Amino acid sequence: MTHEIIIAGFGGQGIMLMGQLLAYAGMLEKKHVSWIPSYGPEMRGGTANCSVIVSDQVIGAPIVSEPTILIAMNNPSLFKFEQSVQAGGTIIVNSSLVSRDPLRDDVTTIKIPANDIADQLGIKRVANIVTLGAMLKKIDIVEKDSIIKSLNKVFNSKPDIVTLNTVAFERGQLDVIGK
Amino acid sequence: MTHEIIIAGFGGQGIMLMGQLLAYAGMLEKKHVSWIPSYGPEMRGGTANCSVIVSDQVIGAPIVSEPTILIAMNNPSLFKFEQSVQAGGTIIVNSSLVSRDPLRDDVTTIKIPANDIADQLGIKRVANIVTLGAMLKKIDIVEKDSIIKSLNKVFNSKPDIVTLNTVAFERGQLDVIGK
Amino acid sequence: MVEKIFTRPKSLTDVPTHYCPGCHHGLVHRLIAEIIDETHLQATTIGIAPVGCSVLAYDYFNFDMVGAAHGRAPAVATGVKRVHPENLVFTYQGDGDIAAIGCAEIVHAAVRGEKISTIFINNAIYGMTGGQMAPTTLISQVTNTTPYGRCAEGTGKPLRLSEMIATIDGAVYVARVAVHDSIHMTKAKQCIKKAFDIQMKGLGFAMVEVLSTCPTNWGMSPLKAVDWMKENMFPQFPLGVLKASEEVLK
Amino acid sequence: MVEKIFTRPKSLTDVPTHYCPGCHHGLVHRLIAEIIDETHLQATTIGIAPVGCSVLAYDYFNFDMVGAAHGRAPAVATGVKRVHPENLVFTYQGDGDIAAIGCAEIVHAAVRGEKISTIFINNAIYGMTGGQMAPTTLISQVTNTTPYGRCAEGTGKPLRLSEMIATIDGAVYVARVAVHDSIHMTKAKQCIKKAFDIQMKGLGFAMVEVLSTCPTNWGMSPLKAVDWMKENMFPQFPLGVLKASEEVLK
Amino acid sequence: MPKPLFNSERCKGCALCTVACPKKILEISNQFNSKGYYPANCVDVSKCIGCCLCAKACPDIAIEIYK
Amino acid sequence: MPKPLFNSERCKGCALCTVACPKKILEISNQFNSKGYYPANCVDVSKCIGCCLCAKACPDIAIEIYK
Amino acid sequence: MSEKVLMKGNEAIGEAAIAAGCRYYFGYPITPQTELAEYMAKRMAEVNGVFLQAESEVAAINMVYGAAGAGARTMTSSSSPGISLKQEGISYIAGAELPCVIVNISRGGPGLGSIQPSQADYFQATKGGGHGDYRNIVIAPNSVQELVNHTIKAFDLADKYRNPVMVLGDGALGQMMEPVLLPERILASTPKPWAATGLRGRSKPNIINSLYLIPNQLEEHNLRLQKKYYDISKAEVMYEEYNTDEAELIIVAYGITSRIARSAIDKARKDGYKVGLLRPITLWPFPVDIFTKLANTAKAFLTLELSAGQMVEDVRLSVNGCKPVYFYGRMGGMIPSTKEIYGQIVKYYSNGGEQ
Amino acid sequence: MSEKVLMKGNEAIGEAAIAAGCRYYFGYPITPQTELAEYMAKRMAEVNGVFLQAESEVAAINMVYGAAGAGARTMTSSSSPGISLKQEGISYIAGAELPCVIVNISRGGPGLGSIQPSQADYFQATKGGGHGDYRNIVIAPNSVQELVNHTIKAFDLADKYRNPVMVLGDGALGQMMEPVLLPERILASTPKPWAATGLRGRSKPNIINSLYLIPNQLEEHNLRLQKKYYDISKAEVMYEEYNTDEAELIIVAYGITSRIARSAIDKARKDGYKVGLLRPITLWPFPVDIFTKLANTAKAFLTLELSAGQMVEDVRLSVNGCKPVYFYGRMGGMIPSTKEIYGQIVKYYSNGGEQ
Ligand SMILES: Cc1ncc(C[n+]2csc(CCOP(=O)(O)OP(=O)(O)O)c2C)c(N)n1
Ligand SMILES: Cc1ncc(C[n+]2csc(CCOP(=O)(O)OP(=O)(O)O)c2C)c(N)n1
Ligand code: SF4
Ligand code: SF4
Ligand code: SF4
Ligand code: SF4
Ligand code: SF4
Ligand code: SF4
Ligand SMILES: [Mg+2]
Ligand SMILES: [Mg+2]
Repeated sequence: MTHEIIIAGFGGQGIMLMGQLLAYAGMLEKKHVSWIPSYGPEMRGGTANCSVIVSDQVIGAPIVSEPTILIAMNNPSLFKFEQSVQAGGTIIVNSSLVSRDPLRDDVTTIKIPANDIADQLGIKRVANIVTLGAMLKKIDIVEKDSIIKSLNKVFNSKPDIVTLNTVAFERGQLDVIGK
Repeated sequence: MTHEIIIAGFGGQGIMLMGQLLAYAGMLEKKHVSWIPSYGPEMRGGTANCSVIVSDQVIGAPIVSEPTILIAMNNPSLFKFEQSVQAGGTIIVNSSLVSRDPLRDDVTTIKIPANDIADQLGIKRVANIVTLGAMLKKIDIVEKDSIIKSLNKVFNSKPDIVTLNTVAFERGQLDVIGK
Repeated sequence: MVEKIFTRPKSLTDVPTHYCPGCHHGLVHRLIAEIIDETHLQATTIGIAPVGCSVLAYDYFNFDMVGAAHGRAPAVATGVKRVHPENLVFTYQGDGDIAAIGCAEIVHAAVRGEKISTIFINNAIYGMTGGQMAPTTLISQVTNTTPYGRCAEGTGKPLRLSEMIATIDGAVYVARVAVHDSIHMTKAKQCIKKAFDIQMKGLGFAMVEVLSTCPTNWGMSPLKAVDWMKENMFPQFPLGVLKASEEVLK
Repeated sequence: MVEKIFTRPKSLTDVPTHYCPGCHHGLVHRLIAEIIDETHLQATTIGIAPVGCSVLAYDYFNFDMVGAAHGRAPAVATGVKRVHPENLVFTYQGDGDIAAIGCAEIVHAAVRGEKISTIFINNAIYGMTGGQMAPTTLISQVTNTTPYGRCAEGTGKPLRLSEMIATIDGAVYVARVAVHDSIHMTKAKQCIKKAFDIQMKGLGFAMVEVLSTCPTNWGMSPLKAVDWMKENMFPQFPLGVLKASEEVLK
Repeated sequence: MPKPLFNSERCKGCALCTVACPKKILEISNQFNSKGYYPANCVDVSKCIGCCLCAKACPDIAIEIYK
Repeated sequence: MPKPLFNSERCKGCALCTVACPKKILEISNQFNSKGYYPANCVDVSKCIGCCLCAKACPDIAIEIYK
Repeated sequence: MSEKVLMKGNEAIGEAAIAAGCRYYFGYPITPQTELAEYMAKRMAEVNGVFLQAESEVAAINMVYGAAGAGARTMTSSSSPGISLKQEGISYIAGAELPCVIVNISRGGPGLGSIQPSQADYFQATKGGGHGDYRNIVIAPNSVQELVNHTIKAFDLADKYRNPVMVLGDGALGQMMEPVLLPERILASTPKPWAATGLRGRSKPNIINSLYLIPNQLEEHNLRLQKKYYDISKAEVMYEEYNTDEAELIIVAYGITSRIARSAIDKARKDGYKVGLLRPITLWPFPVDIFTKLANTAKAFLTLELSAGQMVEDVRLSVNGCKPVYFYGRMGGMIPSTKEIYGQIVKYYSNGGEQ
Repeated sequence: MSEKVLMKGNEAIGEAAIAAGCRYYFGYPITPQTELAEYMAKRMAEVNGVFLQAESEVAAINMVYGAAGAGARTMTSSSSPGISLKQEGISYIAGAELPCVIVNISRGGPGLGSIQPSQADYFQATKGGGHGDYRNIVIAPNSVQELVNHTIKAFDLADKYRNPVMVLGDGALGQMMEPVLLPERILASTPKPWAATGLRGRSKPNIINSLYLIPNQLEEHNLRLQKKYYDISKAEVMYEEYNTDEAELIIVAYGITSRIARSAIDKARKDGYKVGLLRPITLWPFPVDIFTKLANTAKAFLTLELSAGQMVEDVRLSVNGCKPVYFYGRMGGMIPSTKEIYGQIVKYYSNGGEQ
């Protein structure tokens, strides 16, 4: 199985971190993984996206142009990448910020009001982890455990932050809508 | 017939001019000619030399390494180039400054006390033209007329200087020793 | 009757810029464009864009533009100006572009008294490449290549390029300005106008340094960035006309 | 008893140089070698030769030498010095090398306060390549690339590099000297010694400019060349210590 | 009546105009535009004196002033 | 008795020593050396005061001074 | 560290260099290699090394020249336009026979081009972008792990042959993260008796230099260099074969492109196409011999590059007319998809073995 | 002027450039091309042109970029190390499609090398010493007269294709004097509506630039460039054949070396050896087709260069394995004598047609 994922949103939404956590978790599960940011001119002007591949096969190019999964954290991201998703793929939509449903009828849509949940949790920054939780509830890419381990790695085992993110992850898994 | 000539001496002896006059004269006679200075590190430290080829055939490389004719205007020049002269070739020696005869017995030697003659003429600078006269008396490379024409070109038809050099040239033809 | 009393100058194209929110590049672009409008030079101006965040300046200025290699704008401007001596030719360069890689080119444009004008945007950092040390980066300032803060030992103290250029005879006018409020902006506009005027009169080389913010790479809000600039950059880079030679004062 | 009271310093090899008669390069070589002998630094010195008439300096100095690309001696010296911070590392550069092509490298060695010393031979011309204009060439001076005499219009006025470098914080000591007579030579030696001393104390970047003759390309005898230098170069390039920062004076 | 006209699609929400306005009538809205920026707007046009300071402070020429 | 020793093969005849000598006892000879230069020499060693000014003026270290 | 970590290519190069004993880094920011400089800025301070942001790429390469001449393991890195600026310096380093590592994380050209991945600096890297007859050893890794391994190897080869070694990557390799096993700390201790260190008791000065004014001396020097290059070409060739046994069509690709080729080949093999991959790892010395060998069994070669066709010349030279050599390239930062390459394979077969 | 004059190669280039309407020269002294700069310093003042001694080669090439972008006929010149420094600029010029002429009077390398003649910058000139996929048109004259004719041609080609054109000579050609017929004054009047001149009534700004941030735009730009290069390769190839009919052995040589080859061939023909000369005049585009043709009739090729073997790769690519290609080279400023080349011919025959 090969998951080719594009994660896209504003700068500051923690897009890169989402991708890295996924890749890290995949690595912990001895899967083949790659992550690559878009480092193009889009950087300025506030948008950011990255490609993640998690696969049981050796990975070719790390840059994903036709994703099996798109995580759209805001409107422009959905508009930009929606058409490139493979038929039969999945679009995860941060419904707090994305104002309309995907137009494609050959893909599965998953919705999560990530910012609203994050606001409820009192930490705006964790909308990304909420979304990750939501996605992993619905799509079997990596185990929750691996994500928690990755959180520990990335946040250098700072228990507070890890706990917080774990909670966010779990809320995402709980509140996800779709499929 | 192809004359491959190296002219060598101190900087300031008018070595380059000698070569250019020869080439110019050859050109006026519709011969194939080339001139090239040595522009190596020898420049500093006072020595100078150039290669001239006058030929009735198209010229290959302009740089002469085995001359048919060597004009040695001073000791170091003779020492440096003597051995490279082709068997049967000619060495023209400025006997005012060169302290010994060439050691080669397979070449013709021509001597001219060019500086002494120039001193007698009262213009030290014309030792080069004296030598040119001497050589052309003995070796048929270009006509005297062509040299005079070349002098006119080079000295931009300044009659005084041309006359002076013409006199020097003729004295060289007169006083040459050898062959 | 409804009358527009403030709008986009003709010498700017009507496209959104790629600059980050609050970046001063946009302000300086506008000032230049206003001056060119006011002096009716749009048809005779050739701007030289650098490599830096303002690399796309040729998309924003509404007159002929030449994109130079990183640091080489003064050389490119020289080539352009020699061909079109009657035109207004200016370079627009960041601090990395002008003070690091392009140091020889700006010095020698000044030495030759090249009749060009240089607008030098000093934001104490490499913006375009994501925030590395510039020659103008302040002591203790954290950048991606001075992760522990710039330390004089090893990297030296910030270069005051304008003061250095002012020692060169061919540089007839050197000024340092800022654009963070309307008073400073007025002064900045005067100085840039002066620089252009000097060029059109054929008096020599003129340079105006504009202290600017890079909120993104400084890691602060645009408003905080203005404060940081005032607090930290102004002492190191004093504002004012650093040099105006006699011909210029006449 | 016969005693040698003046002879070749150990830090010079016993070979004839390729320099033209009366060229000051030889004099400066000797001064440097004498200082290195006197301070017992022969075993710890690494010299950087430029491209210019002194390109073969590595044949003449009797210690480790690195030949740099044209203009890049300060960068090369930086690489060497960072690897061997305890060594004496100096660059020896002509005016074309340092002030034209190598302008950015010398400025930034100064900006970094690189702990190297630079001996800068200003003979107002490109010697090695046969006499072209240098940034230091005087107004009206005829060279092969200013056949009608250097004209400020188009080529600018001579660059006073030392004055320019002196504006940089990291340059703690900048002096201009000459070696045409014994008094000036003594002063020159003091200054170069000072520069080396500053380096060994780790105080920063120091540069000594030596006004020199190039009889060959100036087209005059060595003696005339000295007069020409005094008459024409001294006014444009005043001798003296241009900068000595506080640390240095202590 | 002077008034500022905001092009909220061009506005990047930098807030430089809000401090430049002597009348302090400009604020950052909490609705983001299509690029994700929270644009500035005028909360009390009637107080505007047409001084143009907001427009001059705007790096993106997102404000025009009408009189 | 101080005296200058000339290495005439190293001398390039620049004459800088001749003006440096306070005793004016150095002159350029009219015999050139193997490189074509006319080397300097001392015409009256007895007047030499061993001041070394000639040697210091020589770019080619063609002079050594003995005492 | 025997555990894999997830690391960016650019940073992995830095860590590998440090492991290889490099303590002197001189560079200048440029996308897409800047993270390497930034990583070094952080890490060199931790290992008591020198990170120096030069005023330009020209200065950086000459600092490397100085540090290498002084006997240190040293490196610089940049991307295409910056590497062009280093060409004089590289020629000097080759001429003076100084060991150093130069990393090119290349991007689209010509000119300012773009910051996206490209393989259009092949000629510059392998044929000498600088003047004169010289050769860089050029290594082209195709994964973050290989960036690590080959960076270390690069330092060893540099010292072994006193020669510049270029690690040629592209924006994708530099920017991507992959799991990587970092090596234990390696201590470099190649003695360098030729280095400029100060005499320190030695009687003969060491001179670092590339000037030979006398033609026959410069010719001798060049012959010595050529002899060295010959030795390297015999001893240091690296390549990888994948499914080449009995392959009819051999795809030739290096670096990032070789990964896409491999995926396409997997797919094609499943569909019954006899396709294999020959991946040059050293671009210079080029693995000529394996081409000669494979030219016996294969029917054709298809070279795949992110360029208008550069390595393909070396492929043609190696195959020497024995078999047809085809080319497929993308430019400007466009990266072909697996499907696209698969399409090229199918095209070859559907044209009856011709493109 | 219909009378021949004796002129130095370097100066002849300058006079030709002025005849071609070039009024903007930017350069920096370096042996053995300095006379060209010096000549321009004198002559440009006389023709109201601009001679500017830049602070460096880097500055010079960027001034050329500016002047060319502003619509002028412009040029620079240098020798090997200086040409290396220009590589970034050349790539920019190619990317922005600006017409200009670059003269390389090359010398021995690598590094500082020497100031003697060399042909070791062939790779740099023809394959792109700079980054990215681009091509210079490269013309290699072999006499002072050709320096004149081809310098003029270079300006025309540059304008015709909006492309940099390199005139590749060597120290010998630059320094030597030969009789030459100078052309009448030619007025260049190619309209350049794309140039940055100031709007002057035009409504759309002209932009000179090589940045294409969007990959497919940069790819399109590159495809456009490649199309242009293809057109040039079809239309602008120049070469000279000498005694190639029925030649068994074809010597391939360009520039100064071709003259020596010709002399050696004359001698060899007298002695009954069937030897001919194929002289590429454009090194890029390389005269591939004539090789294909001659490969039918000739038995072998012998490439002769003042290098370790650079053009020989293009010869091999052109001959594509049909016939053996041998190589003989000298380096470091050593120039083979006629006798030496004759010796190589005899060697070929005495080995029974093998080297
Ligand atoms: C030869 C070369 N080196 C490096 C770069 C990468 N680069 C692009 S912009 C830049 C620095 C920009 O900083 P600055 O000039 O201060 O402009 P800013 O972005 O801050 O306005 C660098 C290093 C390049 N494009 N070309
Ligand atoms: C890159 C490069 N450009 C140009 C040259 C040619 N060149 C050699 S020395 C020199 C100038 C020397 O002048 P200067 O530095 O003043 O030293 P001087 O000979 O006067 O002592 C030049 C231009 C070169 N070797 N390399
Ligand atoms: S990175 Fe800095 S300089 Fe560049 S656009 Fe953003 S704020 Fe402006
Ligand atoms: S050319 Fe000038 S600087 Fe060079 S050695 Fe001769 S006199 Fe000295
Ligand atoms: S014009 Fe003046 S008063 Fe009106 S909104 Fe703008 S700044 Fe405020
Ligand atoms: S200054 Fe301009 S961009 Fe910034 S908030 Fe105000 S209107 Fe928006
Ligand atoms: S030592 Fe003094 S007195 Fe004696 S020769 Fe030399 S300069 Fe003259
Ligand atoms: S100074 Fe030296 S080289 Fe000059 S003339 Fe005197 S001894 Fe000879
Ligand atoms: Mg900046
Ligand atoms: Mg000089």
